[in-house]
Amino acid sequence: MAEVNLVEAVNMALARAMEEDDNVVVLGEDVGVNGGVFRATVGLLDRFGKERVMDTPLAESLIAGMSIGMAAMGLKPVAEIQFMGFIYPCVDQLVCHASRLRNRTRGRLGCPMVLRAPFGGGIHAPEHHSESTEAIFAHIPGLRVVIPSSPSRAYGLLLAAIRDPDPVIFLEPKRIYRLVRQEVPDDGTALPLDVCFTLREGTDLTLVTWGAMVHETLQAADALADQGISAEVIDVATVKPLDAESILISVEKTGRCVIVHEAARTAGMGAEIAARLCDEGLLSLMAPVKRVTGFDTVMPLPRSEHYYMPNVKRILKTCRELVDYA
Amino acid sequence: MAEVNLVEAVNMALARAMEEDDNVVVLGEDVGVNGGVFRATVGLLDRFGKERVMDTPLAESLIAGMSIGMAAMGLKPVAEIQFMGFIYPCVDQLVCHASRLRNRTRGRLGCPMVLRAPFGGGIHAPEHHSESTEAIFAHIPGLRVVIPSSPSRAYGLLLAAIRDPDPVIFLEPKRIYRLVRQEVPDDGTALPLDVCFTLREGTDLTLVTWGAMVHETLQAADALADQGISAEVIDVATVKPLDAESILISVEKTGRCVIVHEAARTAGMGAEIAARLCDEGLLSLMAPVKRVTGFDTVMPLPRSEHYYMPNVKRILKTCRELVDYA
Amino acid sequence: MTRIAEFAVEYIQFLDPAGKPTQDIPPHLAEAEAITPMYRLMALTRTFDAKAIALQRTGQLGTYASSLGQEAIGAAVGLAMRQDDVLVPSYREQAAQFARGVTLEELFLYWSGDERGSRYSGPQFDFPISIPIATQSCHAVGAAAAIKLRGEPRVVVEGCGDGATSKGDFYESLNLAGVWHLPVVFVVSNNQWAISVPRSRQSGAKTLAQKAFAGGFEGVQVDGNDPVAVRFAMDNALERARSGGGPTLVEAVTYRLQDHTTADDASRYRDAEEVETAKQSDPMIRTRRYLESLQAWGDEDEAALKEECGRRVQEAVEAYLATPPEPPEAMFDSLYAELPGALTGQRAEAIKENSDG
Amino acid sequence: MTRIAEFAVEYIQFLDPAGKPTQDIPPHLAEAEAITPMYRLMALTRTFDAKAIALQRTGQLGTYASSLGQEAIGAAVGLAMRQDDVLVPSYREQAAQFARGVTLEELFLYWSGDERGSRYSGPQFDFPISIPIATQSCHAVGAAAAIKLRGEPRVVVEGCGDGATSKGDFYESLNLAGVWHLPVVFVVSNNQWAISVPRSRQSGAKTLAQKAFAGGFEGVQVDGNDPVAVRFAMDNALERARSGGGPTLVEAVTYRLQDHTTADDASRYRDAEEVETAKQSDPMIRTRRYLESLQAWGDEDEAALKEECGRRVQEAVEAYLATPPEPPEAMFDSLYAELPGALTGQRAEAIKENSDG
Ligand SMILES: Cc1ncc(C[n+]2csc(CCOP(=O)(O)OP(=O)(O)O)c2C)c(N)n1
Ligand SMILES: Cc1ncc(C[n+]2csc(CCOP(=O)(O)OP(=O)(O)O)c2C)c(N)n1
Ligand SMILES: [Mg+2]
Ligand SMILES: [Mg+2]
Repeated sequence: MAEVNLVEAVNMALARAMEEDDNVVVLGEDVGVNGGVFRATVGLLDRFGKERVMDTPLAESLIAGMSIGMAAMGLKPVAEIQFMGFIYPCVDQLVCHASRLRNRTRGRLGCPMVLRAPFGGGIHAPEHHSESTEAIFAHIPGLRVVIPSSPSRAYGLLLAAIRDPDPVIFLEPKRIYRLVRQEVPDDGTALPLDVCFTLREGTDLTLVTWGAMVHETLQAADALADQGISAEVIDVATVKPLDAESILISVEKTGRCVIVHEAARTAGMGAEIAARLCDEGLLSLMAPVKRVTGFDTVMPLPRSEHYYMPNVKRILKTCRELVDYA
Repeated sequence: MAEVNLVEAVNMALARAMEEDDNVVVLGEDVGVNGGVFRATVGLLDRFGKERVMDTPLAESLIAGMSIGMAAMGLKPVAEIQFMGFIYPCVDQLVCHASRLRNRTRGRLGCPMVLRAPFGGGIHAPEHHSESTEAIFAHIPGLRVVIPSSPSRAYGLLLAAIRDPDPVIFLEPKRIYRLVRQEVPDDGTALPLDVCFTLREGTDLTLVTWGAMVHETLQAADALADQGISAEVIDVATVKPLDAESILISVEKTGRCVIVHEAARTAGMGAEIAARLCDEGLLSLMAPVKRVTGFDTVMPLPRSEHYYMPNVKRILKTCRELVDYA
Repeated sequence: MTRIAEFAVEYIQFLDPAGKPTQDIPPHLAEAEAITPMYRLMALTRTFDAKAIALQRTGQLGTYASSLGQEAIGAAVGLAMRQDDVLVPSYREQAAQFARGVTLEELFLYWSGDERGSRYSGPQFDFPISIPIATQSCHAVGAAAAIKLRGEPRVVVEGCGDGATSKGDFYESLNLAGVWHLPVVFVVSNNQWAISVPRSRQSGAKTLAQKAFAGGFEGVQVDGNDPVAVRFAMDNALERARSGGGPTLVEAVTYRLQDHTTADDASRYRDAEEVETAKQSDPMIRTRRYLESLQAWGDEDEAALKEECGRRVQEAVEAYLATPPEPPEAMFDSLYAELPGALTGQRAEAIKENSDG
Repeated sequence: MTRIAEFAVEYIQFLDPAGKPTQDIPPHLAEAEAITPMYRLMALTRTFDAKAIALQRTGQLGTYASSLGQEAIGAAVGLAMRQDDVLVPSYREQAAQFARGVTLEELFLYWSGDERGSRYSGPQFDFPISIPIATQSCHAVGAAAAIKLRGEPRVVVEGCGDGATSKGDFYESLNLAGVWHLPVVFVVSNNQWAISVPRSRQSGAKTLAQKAFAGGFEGVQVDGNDPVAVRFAMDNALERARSGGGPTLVEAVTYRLQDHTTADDASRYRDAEEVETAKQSDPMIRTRRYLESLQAWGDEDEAALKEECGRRVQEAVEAYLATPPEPPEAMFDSLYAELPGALTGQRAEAIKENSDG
């Protein structure tokens, strides 16, 4: 079994899904002969032909909207938006149609589509190539928003997303596309959507995160362990619908929670998690719920983006604050 | 001094702003001879001419994008999006440009535009005419999001929004467009952006809300008073940037907080407010922070929309829960 | 300077406002058998329309968008399509929807604000009414791409208004249809108004048909109040699409005789005179006159048709009014194929909060 | 059927790839005085370009989009404009930006990922580079509307690529420009590729110039590697716009000789042969040959120009490399005209978190 990195795992899941279901098609800008600007769709054109691997014109609203049309007709389109910074023209089709088609027709028509987009900063890319706005999509009823943080979760979650009968926004943390390699059996096993993954058990503090920040968070947990602090690390993975239950149970045990995300703080997903804790978990809280996040600023261009990104140092500092909290 | 309702106050502010600054222009679908589908722009065409009151083609991305172009050239466009349900094609231009132009050019070009849109449910309108997705915009750094809840605040806040040198999303709660009349002096006095308004002082509980829900919330506060419970009512008004300070101070006093909004619960602005309380205000909390909101469902069509809308009964029930909290 | 590309827009009309042929009608469209079904459908739609407005005025229906004066387009389009073709409609295509098998009761339910009105018992793959202007164009080309991928002899027909032609989605879809050679027909009901914005302020293009050139295919303009012209253009366009010839744009020129919707008051922005003039071009008049000229229609037929339409509409109204609203949990039950665990609590909350207890 | 509208696209070329006139050049464009400034600007741009790629390869610049082979368009467009006209550029219009007075150092800063690279010391109302494809079209028509409102004799020039013509924003802007008769020129640099998608898969339209017909105005196609043709078309279009004649779309046919950006590897998707063929049409070659044929350019001029370009670029590189990065709080300081109170805490936090202490 070969070891694969995250983007290769995405590719593997796409190939698997296309292999097992003729209705699965891939579309987007440069997904064909170029294999995607990050190579996520590489090889698919040769293997499945240009009928099923479609380079579209440069038009994101169209990509979302035509996927809806395809999905309603029984295909399972997996569309790529080249970078999350170019996903905004899709918002209209996603809010007004993808998320509503089943409900609007009381189940007559479904919308089994996946919209994939690489997201997140830290790779010194041009403007608009470093966005993290998952919270916008998490606010929209009827959508699922899924974010893998490792090769195996990328494989299992993407398969689940493609098989799911409803629309899924699948956001891929491109900073860690090639960070680690893992043995991922290509056996078609999907992972459950709608549940968090506990990556590390702990008793003193719960760290909640997703996407690329999982890595900094795990590093922070290691460093905390060296200081004798036992941190539980939860990868939310599916930010919509949110499995608040798992987080509540963890914080019931630890009494402390730090949420880490790259996105801007205000009205980010961290707020929702904190709000759930502040409602259903208040009595277990031994310290304030803190968020280590991007600032409420435009993500700076590459020369200054490191000022914006949450890092291990910031996570650790916040954890210490909570542990030291009266 | 005439008494005006909320939509008339909007109209008054528009006329005032156009009167005092030649750079102010109004544009949108049906804003000219028709005076807007809700009559917010009525009379402006006659008074200021078709150069400054422009019916655009039916194209929302264009309306946002051309406003940016106008604003960069020194005009102060006030664009109307006919209903918030049709604002999504603007998201791209707002996220990628309006919110960034000043920052991107390090102050060389500004973007003094206002995008107005009626929003919210409860008026038995067709699909997409009852949306409340302020949280999406509140997540975007560089924007302001302002929501009036009375004729006088509509007048004062809209004037402030138009005079503001940065982009403002101005959301008008159409359910209360004609609910009450108030004496509003047309004296050009703006209200401050970025601060909450305390509409009612109280000691037992803080009710935080905005838009049309201010009215149900005030009714709930009345009913609570009858029960001997003193509720403070805060109208957030500017949901971005959020004046969390005022809310924190209030909850420090009351120890209890209920947030009321029409929008879907998950990742709504209520979450952000709860998160701030759970971080900076934890020690003052004598009970969980509760949200009375729309459900995480698509807003139902008119026959069932009342199932979705928060109402006085739900607010009261939640308030009682908190007051009775151990 | 070298001329490297040339384009032209043709205009098609067979029946003038008085129902007199302006040119030879192709035999298969000239006969009463071809015309009568369209006429009957137009009459049914008009009856439905009048009833819908009456219901709205008396608080028994929600906001309603009348298709008065535009019925020829829907009738011709709907009847030109095959059953397994796919209609992707806007909100003003009642006649086409009826032709497709959407029931009167379903459309009453829809306009009352009830999701069940879009759970068509008839055409299973027809799209529900799209309210956000032109967004449905993208669905149409997506559906057409699915059909093409599967090699099926089906065609997608998208309907929209003149205002819709200003939207990016409309154009992005034209462009895709052109470059992918998709089996789709775009039918633009140019009724001269987008609420209060007249056609002349909507686009500087002389015709809306020429928008097709931007997508690299043919556009044609027809008299949209002449069902024969619409049917002729549709037959051609559908045949072309079905046989792999790619997309066509059909601009059907008509006039919105009513307010934009029951929430609108068109007298604010347009002259009564213009409306009166437009009434002379009413598609029902010319169609009846033509049928009469064929000796294929008379007062008795008309009376019987009136009676039948009235009865069908009345039955549908009764069935609609007798349909109890859905329970509160309905807003959860079709949101996802299966309700996510995260929402079970809210579903219970909704039931509880909306119970009388 | 009646023909109700006709359209045609013309193609303009004055210099063939060898620099030989293919038709009479209008006198004011035929002379060396008209050509030399364009040639010099093209050379400067090409020198900048080569340096930018070298810097990127050695980790001293961020991702960079080369304009190799497309310099004639920018040079002709930029020099045709008046100072108080407004340029609304995409990311591949270096020559036009230089012509406008954007400095080499600013563009190096920009491509290094530094916001100060868009705080142009020169053209105060020119728009910064737009990365999201075609979004800038809307800004262009908005700016043009502002100019028209004020009755100023200024013109807005929007630049974009062939891929951009597929986007809704592009079309919505064309449509507005047409119906409002705006003083704007849309310049489409059709370099045959949108990353890996060839022009033929981008649109079924035979020319991109004909997209203008959807907006109701003229489109013209020019040889984009012929600076005289581009200049001629631009002079006409600018004059038309300035004198109230409304918009024009200029499709400039060229070829992207380099990878899409330094992050791309074009050999994955296009034949080396195609690129080699395209090199024969290099705009620099034909311009130089033509100047030589006028006896207006020789080896010495060329050597002096090379030296000058090299020196200017080197000076700019040094100034750029000597520019220290901004402090962390810069991300707050131009976000709003005045920092909202709600953000003062975060600003302090950012300074603290990014300090060494
Ligand atoms: C995207 C969008 N913007 C605005 C509206 C509000 N609106 C509803 S109908 C309409 C005019 C549509 O005109 P047209 O396309 O000509 O269709 P018609 O109503 O004339 O049939 C507008 C602006 C909408 N439904 N969708
Ligand atoms: C809206 C949007 N979608 C996708 C991208 C990613 N992208 C950058 S350049 C490009 C191709 C642009 O092609 P074209 O318009 O022909 O311009 P060129 O690069 O050839 O000059 C794409 C897809 C983007 N920048 N913006
Ligand atoms: Mg219309
Ligand atoms: Mg290109």
